[in-house]
Amino acid sequence: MALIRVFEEEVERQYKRARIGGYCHLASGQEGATVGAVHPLLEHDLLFSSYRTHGMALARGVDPDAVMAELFGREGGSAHGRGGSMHLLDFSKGFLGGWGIVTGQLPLATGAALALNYRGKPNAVLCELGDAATNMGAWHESLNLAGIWDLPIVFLILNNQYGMGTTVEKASAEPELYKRASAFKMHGERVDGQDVEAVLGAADRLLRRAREERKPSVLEVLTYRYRGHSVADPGTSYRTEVEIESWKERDPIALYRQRLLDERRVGEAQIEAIDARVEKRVEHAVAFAEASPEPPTDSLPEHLYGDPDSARQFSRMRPGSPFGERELVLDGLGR
Amino acid sequence: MALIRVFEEEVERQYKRARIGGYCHLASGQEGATVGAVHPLLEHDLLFSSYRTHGMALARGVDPDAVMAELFGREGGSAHGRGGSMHLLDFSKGFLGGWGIVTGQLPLATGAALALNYRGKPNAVLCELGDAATNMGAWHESLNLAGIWDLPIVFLILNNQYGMGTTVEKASAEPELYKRASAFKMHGERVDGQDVEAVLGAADRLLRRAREERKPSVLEVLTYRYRGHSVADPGTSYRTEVEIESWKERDPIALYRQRLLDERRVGEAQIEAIDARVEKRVEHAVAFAEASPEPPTDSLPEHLYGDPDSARQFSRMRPGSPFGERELVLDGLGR
Amino acid sequence: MSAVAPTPSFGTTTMSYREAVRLALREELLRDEDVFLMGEEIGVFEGSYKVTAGLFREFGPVRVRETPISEEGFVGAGIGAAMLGLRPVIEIMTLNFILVAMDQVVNHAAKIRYMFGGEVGCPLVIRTPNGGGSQLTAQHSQSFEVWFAHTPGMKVVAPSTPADARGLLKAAIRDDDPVLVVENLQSYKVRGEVSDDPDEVFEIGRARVTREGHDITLVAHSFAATRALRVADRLQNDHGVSAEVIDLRSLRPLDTETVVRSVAKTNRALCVDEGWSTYGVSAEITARIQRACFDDLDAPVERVGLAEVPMPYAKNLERAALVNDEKIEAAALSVLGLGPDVFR
Amino acid sequence: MSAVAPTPSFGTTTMSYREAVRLALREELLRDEDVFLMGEEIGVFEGSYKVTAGLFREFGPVRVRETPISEEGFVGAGIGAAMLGLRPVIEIMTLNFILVAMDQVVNHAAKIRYMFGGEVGCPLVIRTPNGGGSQLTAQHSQSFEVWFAHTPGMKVVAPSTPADARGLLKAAIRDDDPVLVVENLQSYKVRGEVSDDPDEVFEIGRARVTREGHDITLVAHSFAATRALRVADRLQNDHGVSAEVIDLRSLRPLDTETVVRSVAKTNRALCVDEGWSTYGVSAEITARIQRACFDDLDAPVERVGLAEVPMPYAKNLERAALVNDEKIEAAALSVLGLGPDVFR
Ligand SMILES: Cc1ncc(C[n+]2csc(CCOP(=O)(O)OP(=O)(O)O)c2C)c(N)n1
Ligand SMILES: Cc1ncc(C[n+]2csc(CCOP(=O)(O)OP(=O)(O)O)c2C)c(N)n1
Ligand SMILES: [Mg+2]
Ligand SMILES: [Mg+2]
Repeated sequence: MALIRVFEEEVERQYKRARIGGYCHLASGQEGATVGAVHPLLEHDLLFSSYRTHGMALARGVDPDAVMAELFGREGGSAHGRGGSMHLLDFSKGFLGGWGIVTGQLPLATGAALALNYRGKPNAVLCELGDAATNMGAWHESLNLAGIWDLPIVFLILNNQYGMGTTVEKASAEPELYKRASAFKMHGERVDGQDVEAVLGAADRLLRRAREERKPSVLEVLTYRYRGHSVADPGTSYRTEVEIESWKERDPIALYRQRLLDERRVGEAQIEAIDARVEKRVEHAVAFAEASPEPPTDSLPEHLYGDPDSARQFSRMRPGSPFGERELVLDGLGR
Repeated sequence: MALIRVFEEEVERQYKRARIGGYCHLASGQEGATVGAVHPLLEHDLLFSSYRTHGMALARGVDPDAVMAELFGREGGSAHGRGGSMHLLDFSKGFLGGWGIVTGQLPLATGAALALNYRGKPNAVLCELGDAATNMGAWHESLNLAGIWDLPIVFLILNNQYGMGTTVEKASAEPELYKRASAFKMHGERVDGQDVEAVLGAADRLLRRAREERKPSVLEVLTYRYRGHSVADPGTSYRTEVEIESWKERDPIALYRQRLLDERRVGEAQIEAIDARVEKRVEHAVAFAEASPEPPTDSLPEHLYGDPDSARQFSRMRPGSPFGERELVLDGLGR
Repeated sequence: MSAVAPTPSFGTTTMSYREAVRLALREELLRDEDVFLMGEEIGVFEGSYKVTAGLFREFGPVRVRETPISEEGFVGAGIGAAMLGLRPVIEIMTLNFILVAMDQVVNHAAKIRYMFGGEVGCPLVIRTPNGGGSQLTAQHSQSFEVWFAHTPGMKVVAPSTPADARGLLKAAIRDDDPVLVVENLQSYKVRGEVSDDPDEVFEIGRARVTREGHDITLVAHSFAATRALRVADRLQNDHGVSAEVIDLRSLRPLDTETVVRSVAKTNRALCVDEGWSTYGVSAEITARIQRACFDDLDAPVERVGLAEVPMPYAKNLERAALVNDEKIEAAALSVLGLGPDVFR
Repeated sequence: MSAVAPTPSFGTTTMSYREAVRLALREELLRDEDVFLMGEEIGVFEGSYKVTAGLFREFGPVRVRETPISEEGFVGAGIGAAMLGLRPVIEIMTLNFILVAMDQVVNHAAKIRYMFGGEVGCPLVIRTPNGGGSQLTAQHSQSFEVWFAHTPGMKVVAPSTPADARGLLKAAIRDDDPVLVVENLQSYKVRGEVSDDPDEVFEIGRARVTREGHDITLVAHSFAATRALRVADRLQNDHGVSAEVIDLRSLRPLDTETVVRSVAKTNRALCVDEGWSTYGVSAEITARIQRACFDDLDAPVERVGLAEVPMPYAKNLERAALVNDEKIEAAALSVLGLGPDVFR
């Protein structure tokens, strides 16, 4: 959690220095929800997320260097600088993105769970989405498929109270979002996202259920983002300072630390050591990102197609082709 | 009900004689559901339906002549021969179609209900859909909008047990479809569609609620189609004769007649009179359709755009236009 | 509704494209009670790109209706409301998101009037920004308005100037048919003169010669038309080339007549498009020019478009992918035989 | 995978296009355990157009997965499964219904590999019938495959013969990228020879000269290529015109080379498309021909397409709207200067 918090604070600084561009969605305040939900994933489990994905990636163990380099748009980034903030991915870690269309990742995650069943794998999929995403049709279709096909998937709603500036109450006819699972005869429950251990317990239980009973479920986690929807949004026009402050009083990192100290599970010194390590780690990530080269400009056409025959398939397209299309028919196709 | 039954039997005959073409979806067996639901509509209420729409149109009072002529593809048809079996419409009767994309009519009906509210009209919308349609995303989005916006609409599920050849249990994670309303904190209920008076009572109640309390709801009507999904489907590969026969034993027309006779609400003679009238009416419709002219072939470009300026807007498009596009730039644009 | 020049009794005001769109919305909301706005975050949040700023406060939640994220649902709701005679103006946050509502637009809005034999219409407007240029990457940088221009039953306009942004949006709102209005993200900051006449409405389907010239015709729409004008100046200043620039303004209907008249004079044409060229807008323009100007052309019609890849994030890659003034200039010189053959 | 002619040791079997598609599916299901089919009513019901008849019985519900009506959901599920290395072959009942899944195809399938810098791929096939001709009306008669051909990251093939239906579908299934396969409804009953070699796979991106000629080139894809062949015979028999016919077979990649070679010889070209021409496939073909064959052309490239209206129901209106042999013939004669100018 500490790493995510410090990492994202650094991201905001770097964004202001214009070393990061595009849409950039911070999740400060949501660390308890994120870490609690992601932590119980096992090695071959799979994770999908929305565009608010830095914390998700880091919690899944994606290298902070690769994440920062991606945000910097560098070749060393997790998507080699092609994806940016919204499109992180680390296949080797079972982290399957970072997706920008609201609810677009749900059908994909459903398909990944189907693939696990198809291959007889004992694993499960965790698919994160926002509260507002539950109003999209793809939510309904994905949950229905997961239900009828007995797929090992947990749909994780990070309910941070707003979809951009719209409250859950205004957007969702059933604002207790976990109850929407009942439209699919599916189990749904809600947990306090500021309490990382509560989230962890619930996620672990539902992921086990997915792995062992091959049953899908919905886990709604109540949380809050301190910053605006993206770095472009001050986040103040649709909510009050009082509201923001009241959530900060239940900051998931502070709460957890206090509990650990109260219960004497760690001492101050250990926490300081963690903070120091985290600072270092983030500094290292920035240094790595700075040192990582930009993708070569002439690599523009690379990675478009992956089939080894693609270059040959496209080789006869050239005559009469327009300016701008020629990237397509260079030999840069595929990897 | 009798009119619909006899009308559709005639439609099937005419289809076999190739006077009707395209997709043609019969609803024999569903008359109780259809008439029961549509009957309580008031004059300025609105009705939307799927492609299985002959009965819906007739129940709403659309002229059988215009319906048959539409099926024949004649200028005297309700859509002047442009729409065919799936796309009946009579704006003057508040019958807003006849739509071919599964669930496509739901957002439209939701918008019509919104328009009623916008204009301060005291009326309501009835929107029919099939059981399988509840698995589409547009179902979810429409009900959610109706819920948060307090729209006067009743979503009428004609649950005839199958979407083409797929059972409700196989397609829907929650096969008790009316329960899906709970995902929107919406009232939902289920009624026996073979009992026309039961349907009528429920529909009347929910439509009143929509008109008076501006509250949406779901009415699921259990029914059955005797024929295949469309005239092209024998309807036997995915269900048994036994099943079909068991439903026929509870034929909505026969049941209602028996009840009327048992309760001495009508006599045999009256029923015979109705049957005779219905036969005549359908004969008349066929005669009308036969006599109605084909749309003039050179009317092909008409009705594409309705704005009075359209012809002028398109007038400069002509040079270099391809063969096949020229219909667009003839003066046939609009009405 | 054919006033093209401002009525003499009215002055003009300088404003941004964004302000011009807002002005059009406000004027039409005031003019016609049947007009209402609908979209995500267009109310309290004032719009993702702040186009609707102030309108929610002025007109309230019924005339400026905030929606959940459900494009399919509320685009369809707009169509249904339009069938009953209302005039919904829907904002899709960016064109990219219209893909989830594609069925409602193409299978419903565009088909309604014809499919029902003219018995009911659909006076709907969908306005939406498109384009790339801010590192928004693959899922947020597209310009596939050509797909709607391919669809009979739709009208598609793509204004490039503040005056057009207002005049064509107003025309779209008053039009009885479904109209898609695309507003390139890069156009929002473009400034220009806009008439103070609240009834200045431009005719849909009329291209404009935005610069006269005699050596080559540059044909473009939306932000590419802004670029083309800039490049024409450069061509004049640096190469003594006199380029005529045509801003299409409308893709369906398409004003081929104006394009053809120009090419018949200049004998050379270059089509510029912020989107992908292959199967794109410029393909159609090219096909029509080659046919109508077969005997006039001194060189093949050429095209410049977006590199045919999903938009990459890295700044240098995005810059390399986008159409820019240098590419257009090089292409124009190539068409004129005055520079290297960039088409090879 | 470049075998074009059947290997000598194998014979051929005459079958319908529909049977050839089924054969390809069956062979690939047998060959590769990662291949599975998914779609509405493809199991017990055996497919709305009976393409998958028998396969459910043979391969069972896991390899032949029946879905509810939820195109967005199961197309997306196919993409997700493909990201993990499976090879889903999705049937969309007709192309028209893909509009509800458009976001999954365009914003996801087509973008995945590039957007993630090549770290993950999407070996997905979507096969679907398109086209009109059976009075199915406006919402069920479309041919907008051009939209996918406009999308970098997609491949689009459109076979017209049984051999191609099998050989290109097999290629699509074995390809590591997302491929859309369009099968015109009218093609299903076309009969032809298909090789008995289970490994006959045709290369994607290779057009075929299906008839040699020297007076004019007819360029078409899918069922229009079948029509073009028929018309070429008529042109020969009734008018002594020798028409060369090119079946594009693939729209993205597009084999411009083969088209250009032909037009350089015949000096005249007519593009035929079952879909709407404006902003359609034929616009791109025309644009490329006019550029690559600028000095070869004796007449402008012309196009024949579907009347630009939503498909009407009435038989006479539908007939008038559709491309047919007579229209193609008239257009060809017009291009040749041998008949009235049908383009006016
Ligand atoms: C289909 C679609 N519509 C609109 C958007 C623009 N958009 C991006 S994020 C967002 C709000 C999402 O809210 P929520 O699901 O609650 O997630 P959060 O941002 O709060 O994490 C919107 C409207 C989009 N990306 N995709
Ligand atoms: C989006 C979409 N997908 C598929 C189809 C093809 N289709 C037409 S009707 C139908 C079955 C619908 O079943 P149901 O909703 O139960 O209605 P019923 O036909 O039983 O009245 C299907 C799959 C379609 N028209 N639209
Ligand atoms: Mg949220
Ligand atoms: Mg049904």
